[in-house]
Amino acid sequence: MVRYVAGEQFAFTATVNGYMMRERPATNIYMGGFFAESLLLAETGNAAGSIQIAGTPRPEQLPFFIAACDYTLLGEELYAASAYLSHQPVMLGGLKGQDFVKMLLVICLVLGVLLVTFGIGETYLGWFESV
Amino acid sequence: MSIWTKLETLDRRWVYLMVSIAVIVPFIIEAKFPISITPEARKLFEAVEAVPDSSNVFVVFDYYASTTAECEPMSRAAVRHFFRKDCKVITLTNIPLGGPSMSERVTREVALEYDKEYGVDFVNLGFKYGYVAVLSGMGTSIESIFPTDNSGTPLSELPLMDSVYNYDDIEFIFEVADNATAEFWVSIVNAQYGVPIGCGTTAVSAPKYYSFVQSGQFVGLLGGMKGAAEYELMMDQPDLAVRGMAVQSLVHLLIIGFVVLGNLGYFLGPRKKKRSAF
Amino acid sequence: MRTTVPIAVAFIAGMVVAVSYFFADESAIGWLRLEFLVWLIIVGGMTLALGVVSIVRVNWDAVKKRKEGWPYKVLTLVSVFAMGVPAVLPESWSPLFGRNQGSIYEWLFTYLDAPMMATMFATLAFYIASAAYRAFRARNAEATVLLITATAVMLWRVPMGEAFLNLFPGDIPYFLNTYIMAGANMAVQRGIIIGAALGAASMSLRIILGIERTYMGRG
Amino acid sequence: MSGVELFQIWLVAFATLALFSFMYKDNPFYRVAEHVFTGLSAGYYIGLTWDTIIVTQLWNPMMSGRWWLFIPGILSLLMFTRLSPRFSWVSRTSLAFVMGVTAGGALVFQLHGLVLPQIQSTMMPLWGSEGVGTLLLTIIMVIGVISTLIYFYYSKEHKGVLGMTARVGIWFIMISFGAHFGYTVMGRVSLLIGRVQFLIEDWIGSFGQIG
Repeated sequence: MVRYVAGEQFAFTATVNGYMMRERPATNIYMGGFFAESLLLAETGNAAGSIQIAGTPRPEQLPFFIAACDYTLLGEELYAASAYLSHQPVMLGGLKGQDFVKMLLVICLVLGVLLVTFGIGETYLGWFESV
Repeated sequence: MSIWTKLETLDRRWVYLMVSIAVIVPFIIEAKFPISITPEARKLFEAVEAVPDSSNVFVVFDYYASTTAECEPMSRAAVRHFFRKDCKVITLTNIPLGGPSMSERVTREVALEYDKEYGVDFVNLGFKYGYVAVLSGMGTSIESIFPTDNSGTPLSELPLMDSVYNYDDIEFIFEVADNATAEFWVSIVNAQYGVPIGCGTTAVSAPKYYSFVQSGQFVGLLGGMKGAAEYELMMDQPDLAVRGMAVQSLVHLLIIGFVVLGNLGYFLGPRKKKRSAF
Repeated sequence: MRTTVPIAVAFIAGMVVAVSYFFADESAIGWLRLEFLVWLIIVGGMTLALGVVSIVRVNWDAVKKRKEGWPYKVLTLVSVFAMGVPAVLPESWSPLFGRNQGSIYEWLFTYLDAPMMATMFATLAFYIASAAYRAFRARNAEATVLLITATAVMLWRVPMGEAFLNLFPGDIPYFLNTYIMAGANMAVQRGIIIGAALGAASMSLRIILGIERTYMGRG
Repeated sequence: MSGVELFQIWLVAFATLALFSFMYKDNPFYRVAEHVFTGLSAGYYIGLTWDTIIVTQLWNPMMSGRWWLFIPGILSLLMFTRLSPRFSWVSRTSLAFVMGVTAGGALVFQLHGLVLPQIQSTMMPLWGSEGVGTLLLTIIMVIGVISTLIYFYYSKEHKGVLGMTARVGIWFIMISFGAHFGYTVMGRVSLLIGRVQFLIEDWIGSFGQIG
């Protein structure tokens, strides 16, 4: 059952913390965008003794989830997990595309570092010029 | 029940009480420690110092009232520094809730210190929705994005704006932000228009922006209240941030003490199953 | 009609703004881009007003049905209009109206709204302290590395802590700033920035090409 | 200190203490403050939308010659159909326009303004004239960026060379997250100090003014 709790960040947190301490869920799953309330939820869930799995693309909240949760999906792993589980072509395609460009960038990077190290990287470096 | 389990189940309000005491005590017993200047803060100060006097600059108030303690000392020091150099200060904000009010209040207060005149020495453009529209639109024409200033006066009636059409007329942008808007100033304005940008941000965002300092997209960086204190010291005009830093230490040591105590309890208390986090 | 028109609009708007990057501002597409950006300010800006209408509706409904805690909802409604109505009235009638210095709008923001926002965020210091004590365990090798680095940086970022670090041989603060913050941390943040930028670019492309429609909602 | 200033300081102190009281227990003072806070924040948007969008960006320019601004005017009115479940599909065009323009901009600046400069500034020489410190920093940077990118690479299982690089990546990531946590703690504490600074210096400081 999906329940609308509150529109404001800390009103939401206070209410959900109340549920957790009263109903003591076996597992808490935190997926998506979290901000300052990440630690409050994870800490209360930890105190309520639940198994906790978290995943958020926001890097500054990950240390809190890593410390307080049992399993944590880091950054883009959240999208990779949903693509893997749902097998939706759009998501898998997006992931594949980004992976391809990511590997391309790694190769460009290695090539660039080598060229620059041997002092012949000027023109190659110019291709990446943005300003 | 061993001491460790008792500690583990300690009511959290005792922790809150200890934090409150640790914050209040230094206000009564002042403990002064030297504040060191990081290279990133010095780079920003020197970049602003190198801006030619009486040129047009932006000071951007991209922070909510919730992070005033970290961000206001930075925006205040920035406006002071530019007024000292007789620069024409143009302020604006991408923050809907409170942005225009704070940019107006801080700039007018500092303007009194340097008896600067509105419309001639400084102008507040206020807020417009949509950072993509605002940031890239001003590259073509500031007036099409901000037809009037924050008080509703058309730009044509403000002498300062006679010589300002778009980014080509702006020497430097000092961005004070507590959210991702700082990244858009980098990726839109600095990348496409080449205007040098200095950034003051909250401690939560500063670690991420070290990569923009290394790539030269930010000419310098202030991180949190400590960054603001460093800038105030370089301006040799200590203010809110320097006073706040003197109080900071005790709570920090308390929190480090909690981490150590918590881990002692974990290792010496009843052992829980060890699990990998991934 | 319910989907093709919005997809076409998203495609045209997206392509104009993206392609105009390769053209001068004075060109026809440059002019159209600036118009679209100004239109974005107007159309997008209305979402702020949309939020206000839904808050008023939710609270008005709770008061009408005398739901639990309805007197507090009355307070919310009073606050909305106490702030909103004077701001809309013309300033020429009285300095209390409008949005400038000395208006009710400014006064309520400076002496109520702003301090309350700052206080809500300040409570985080309590929570971070209690979490540091309760939840921050060196459960495994990775969490241990995280904890050691966190403690060192915490010490370095505070004058008293930095003075303590300077008691040790070697310049620990310099090492922390140069090789941890501007070294390992910077490299990881850069990797994440690049990954996130690729993700955002691919999402933008899916929106422009109409593949991604979830923002339109159902119905 | 005038009577008005005194009243203002006590009002801010009441709002601050009412919200802090939640740390002990949920109570009527907290709920009053929280509901007023929600209302004021919404009310702020009324003044802002009216002034910075409807009057100065839409109505005045439309009246002084730019008649075609009625198009975004209509699109923004259609946005309100989102509130009725039956007609919410009408607002899709307005949403599509906002998403389209933002996506068009993002497509360019995410690649041109973030990926290119970040990749370019990682291409530094591994050895050369600079001192050992700079070279060590470059090696850390290059290895850190590559291993982080590989850690978030999903098309192949993390085995062999790929697995080893990802393993290096996770250690870098842990150091970075640790540094991030250490840095964040100071930020949160500073916000509390800002409020306590007000309570002690301004509020308690004003006790002498009374009478």
